[in-house]
Amino acid sequence: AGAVARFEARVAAEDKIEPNDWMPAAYRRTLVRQISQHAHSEIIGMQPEGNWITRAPSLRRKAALLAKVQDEGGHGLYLYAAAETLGVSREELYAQLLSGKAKYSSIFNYPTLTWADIGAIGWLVDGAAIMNQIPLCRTSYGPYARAMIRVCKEESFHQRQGYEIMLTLSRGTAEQKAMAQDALDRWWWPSLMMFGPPDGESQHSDQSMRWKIKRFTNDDLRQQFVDATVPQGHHLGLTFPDPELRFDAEGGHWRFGAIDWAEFKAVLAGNGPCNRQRLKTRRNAHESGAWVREAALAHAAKRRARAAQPARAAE
Amino acid sequence: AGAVARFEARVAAEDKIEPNDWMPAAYRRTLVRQISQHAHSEIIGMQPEGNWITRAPSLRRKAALLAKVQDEGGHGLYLYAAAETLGVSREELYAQLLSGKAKYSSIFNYPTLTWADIGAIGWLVDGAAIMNQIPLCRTSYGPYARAMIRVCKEESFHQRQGYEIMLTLSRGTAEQKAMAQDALDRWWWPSLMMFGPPDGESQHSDQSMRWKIKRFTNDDLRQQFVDATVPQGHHLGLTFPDPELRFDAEGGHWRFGAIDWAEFKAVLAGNGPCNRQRLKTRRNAHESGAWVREAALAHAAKRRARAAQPARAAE
Amino acid sequence: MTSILVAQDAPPLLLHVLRLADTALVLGHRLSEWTGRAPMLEEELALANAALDYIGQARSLYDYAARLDGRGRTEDDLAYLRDTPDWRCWLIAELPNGDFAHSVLRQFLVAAALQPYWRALAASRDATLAAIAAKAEKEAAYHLRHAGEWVIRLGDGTDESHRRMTEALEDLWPYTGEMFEADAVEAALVAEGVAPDPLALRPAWEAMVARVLAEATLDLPAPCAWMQSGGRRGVHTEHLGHLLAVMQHLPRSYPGAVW
Amino acid sequence: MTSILVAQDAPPLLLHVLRLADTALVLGHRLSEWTGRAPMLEEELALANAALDYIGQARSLYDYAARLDGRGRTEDDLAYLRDTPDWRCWLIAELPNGDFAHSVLRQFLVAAALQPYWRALAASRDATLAAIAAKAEKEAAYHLRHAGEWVIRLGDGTDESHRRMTEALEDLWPYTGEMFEADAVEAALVAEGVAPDPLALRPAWEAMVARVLAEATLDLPAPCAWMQSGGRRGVHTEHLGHLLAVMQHLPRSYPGAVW
Repeated sequence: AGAVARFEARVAAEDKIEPNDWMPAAYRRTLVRQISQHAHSEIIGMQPEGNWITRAPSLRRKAALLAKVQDEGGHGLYLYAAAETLGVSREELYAQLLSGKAKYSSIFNYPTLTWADIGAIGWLVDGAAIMNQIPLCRTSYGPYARAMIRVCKEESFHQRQGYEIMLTLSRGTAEQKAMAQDALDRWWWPSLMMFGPPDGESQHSDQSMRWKIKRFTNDDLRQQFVDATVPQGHHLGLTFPDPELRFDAEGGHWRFGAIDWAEFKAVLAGNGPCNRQRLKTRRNAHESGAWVREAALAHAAKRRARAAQPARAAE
Repeated sequence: AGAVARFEARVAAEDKIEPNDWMPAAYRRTLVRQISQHAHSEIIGMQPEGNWITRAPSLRRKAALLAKVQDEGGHGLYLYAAAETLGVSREELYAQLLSGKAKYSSIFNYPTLTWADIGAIGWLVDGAAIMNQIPLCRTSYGPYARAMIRVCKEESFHQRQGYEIMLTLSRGTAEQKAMAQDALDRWWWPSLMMFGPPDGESQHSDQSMRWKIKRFTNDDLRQQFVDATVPQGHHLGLTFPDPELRFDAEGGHWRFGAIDWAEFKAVLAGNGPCNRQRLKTRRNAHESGAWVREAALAHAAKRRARAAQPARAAE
Repeated sequence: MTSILVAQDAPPLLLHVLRLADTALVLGHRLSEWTGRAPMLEEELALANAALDYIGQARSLYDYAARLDGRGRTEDDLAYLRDTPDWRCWLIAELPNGDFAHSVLRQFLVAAALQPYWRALAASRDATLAAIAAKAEKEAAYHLRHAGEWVIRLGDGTDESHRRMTEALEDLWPYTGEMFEADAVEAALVAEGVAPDPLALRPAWEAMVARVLAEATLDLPAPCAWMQSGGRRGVHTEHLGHLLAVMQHLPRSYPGAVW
Repeated sequence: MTSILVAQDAPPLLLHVLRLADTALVLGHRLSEWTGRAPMLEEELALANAALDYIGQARSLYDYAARLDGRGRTEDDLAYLRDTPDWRCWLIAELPNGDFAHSVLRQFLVAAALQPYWRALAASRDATLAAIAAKAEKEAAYHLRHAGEWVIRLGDGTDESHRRMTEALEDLWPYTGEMFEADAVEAALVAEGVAPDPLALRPAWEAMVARVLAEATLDLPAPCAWMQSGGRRGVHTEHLGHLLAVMQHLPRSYPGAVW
């Protein structure tokens, strides 16, 4: 109990908890779950955007998109590394993803249907992710906080890129404008769902707030996102697919309509448009690459054996 | 020896030899080789044209091309059936194709690079095939002759279709004309090679002529093809890629330049642009379909067993 | 501006004909992709045959749609110059072929819905649609029989084929619900006696599927499972765009050319 | 008329820059197709890195080609508005990825040719080309090292990986001869000191390949085997057309739009 009190005091004092420090089992568990889910989301998140790499409409966009998807893979890698400091192996975590046991952000179970979706993902999905992640740069667990600082820097670059795509489209031909509007129509509500269930229904919130893993509630972050994003959409000349959206001058907030939580739950339960496809793609890659990983191990073993040989001979 | 004499007399009298008739072993061997090579050519020949089914530029062309490729498969099937009347199984013949032991027409080892190639194949390749095959409608072996009658009828329809594609392109935009010319440039010489090596070097010719398996020499057929085709090409407004091509008014023939037999031999030896690809495609299809064929057999066996069950119970 | 948009507020009949056409063409295109790749030659030809049936249906339907549209467009304009969001096919049609199990199962599940649909549509008050449907019904009946036999053969074949059919069923089942949805567009046509109510045809489909899956020793999935939907609203899978990129390449590259 | 043709009788320098650009872009495109499909995450990122290098090289080269062309075309016009016969890449670049063995072996065989080529080209009398080459040489050196390590690892790994590498070597070898061909276009540039003679660089390539294959316990194919060729004349494999259909779909569908 003394350890718990000391731990909580450190957290309260905004001290960073480091891998070798004592921490409550539940803290460790929560972090492993959250960090690995975040890592999985980066990895699965490569797919919807990856879907447009071969069809990007200019060389500049092609290079930028490929670099962005590559960044996401990189984020996945250092988030796995952060999780590993808590005593789980990346293989274990990755196996949980492939088996469907671990979750990842539901937003990546929606399909990318036009080039405008690449803009919308950058603008809205990365925008929402940043809103979630900026507070995590100050989260109580050191390795996680440091990983998030790097992630956030790159994400905000991606977000600007996405907005710039939307801007180009909304200043383009009638067809391009229609494409941009259609993308906003499809991505707006799922982006709002990215902040998770309403505060009343959120399972892990209270303790996470106390442990400073989390610093704002889901609803707070969602409102921040809406407030930041709606003026950007208006600047694009686009209409949000929400007839109830209006500015509340008194509160200083954009008020929005009711979220379809039935859809949120269905997608979370595995019934989104692309859940099966996303996991299958990664499973197929993993299975059809098994011979490569085995060969790499076999070769490394041969090398070690050869390196040991002359040494023994010299004995 | 009496049997041989009687056989040869029947052939000389233009009698058809039928499956149950006596025939020299060499006659049988020659026919099996020739018919199965022809069947293989139809099957492999589906690939270069099949390559454009998904990219055919209009629904009418798409349907016509798919139907044509399907016809080729059908030709393959009844040619295999004709070969089977000579006491070999289709499985055996097909295995020879997949192993690379059996030959097929080298023309199908060239790639189809633009839509005009579909026109050029119909016009030139089917045109050359018909030239080769019309005499085969009167070949001495009955089942082969009857199969060829059906094949020839469909091929001449394909040939007209191909010419019509070339005509449309050569009456089209500058780019379409260039496409048609480029296709003629690439397919002309390989089409001439379809008639096989010059008479002096042809291995099987003499005996095949005597047995009325063959009725014209390679060079004769080649000349007939050139004479028929050059005016068609001129009607299209295209130029043949042969600076020596000229009309010999005295002989009444179009004289053409020297054929590059080194290329012919290289392609025949397996080094054409697509030899490996063509066989791999068929091998992959065969291998990845093994489970289907096994399942069909297993199911049929189950059915038979079930059908036998009540009969036995009733005994 | 080369993209030919048929607005969502076009007349219901035009929209509906286009939906039927899009599903037929996309299915035909997918089946045609089997050319050169089938497990046996006879099946390769059978798949090509079915592809030709679907492409033929699509042509009749696009031709009718173009006439209903009345702005001088052709069947090819409708097939080759519309981008993904303007397509109205069922999602199940656009899924990649997968292995032979996936392909014959899709062929079966779709034909089991289309055959009764065409039969009912053959009684449409719209004479053109009725004539197209009468012909398509015969084709669908053949597809249904042929594919159904394969479902049984592979379901009740080897362990491997049973496993593959089970996986195919899991993959495809969520896309079957969409075949029985009717939105306002369709409701209007149902009210006028121009089109049958797809929901009314569902029991026949369920009975057929239950019978064949039982004979194939495959478990019938829960019919009320979560279903995918969106094709009728232009919200597709990620696969359609790739299919269209290939299919439309030539007409898109040489605008105005005649082939 | 949207197809941008660079006639075969264009200035040799323009043609040559375009050839280098086409090979770089097509290779970059192929590598980018691995995204989401690689055997391990680290390699997926490494492949994407190489893809980015190639696409970057292509952009510099197209940009230079567009300036040499002098008719107001952009890098994107050259990449997105030319049809198959106008492309000038090596055939080896356009072959489908195949399995990981095929992809790393291609990466190795090509980098082993490109690295000495870029190094020699960095001494070109053409300052722009020399600058592009100097940068590309560093990238190629890294690709060569990375892919070479994989060739060794997989060749001298398991029986399965050895078998796959052997098959990849048989498949790709016939496409290596083309990398050392020099036609009249190139000869003209060699004479002027603008480009190196690829044939002179062949011994270095052969030595590198022999060394790595030996360490990989793979048999060196006969160097004088029959070779495929045609990319420099616009006579390609059947694969390039499919790649371009996908790559060019958007700019072809929306002519004149800015993205």
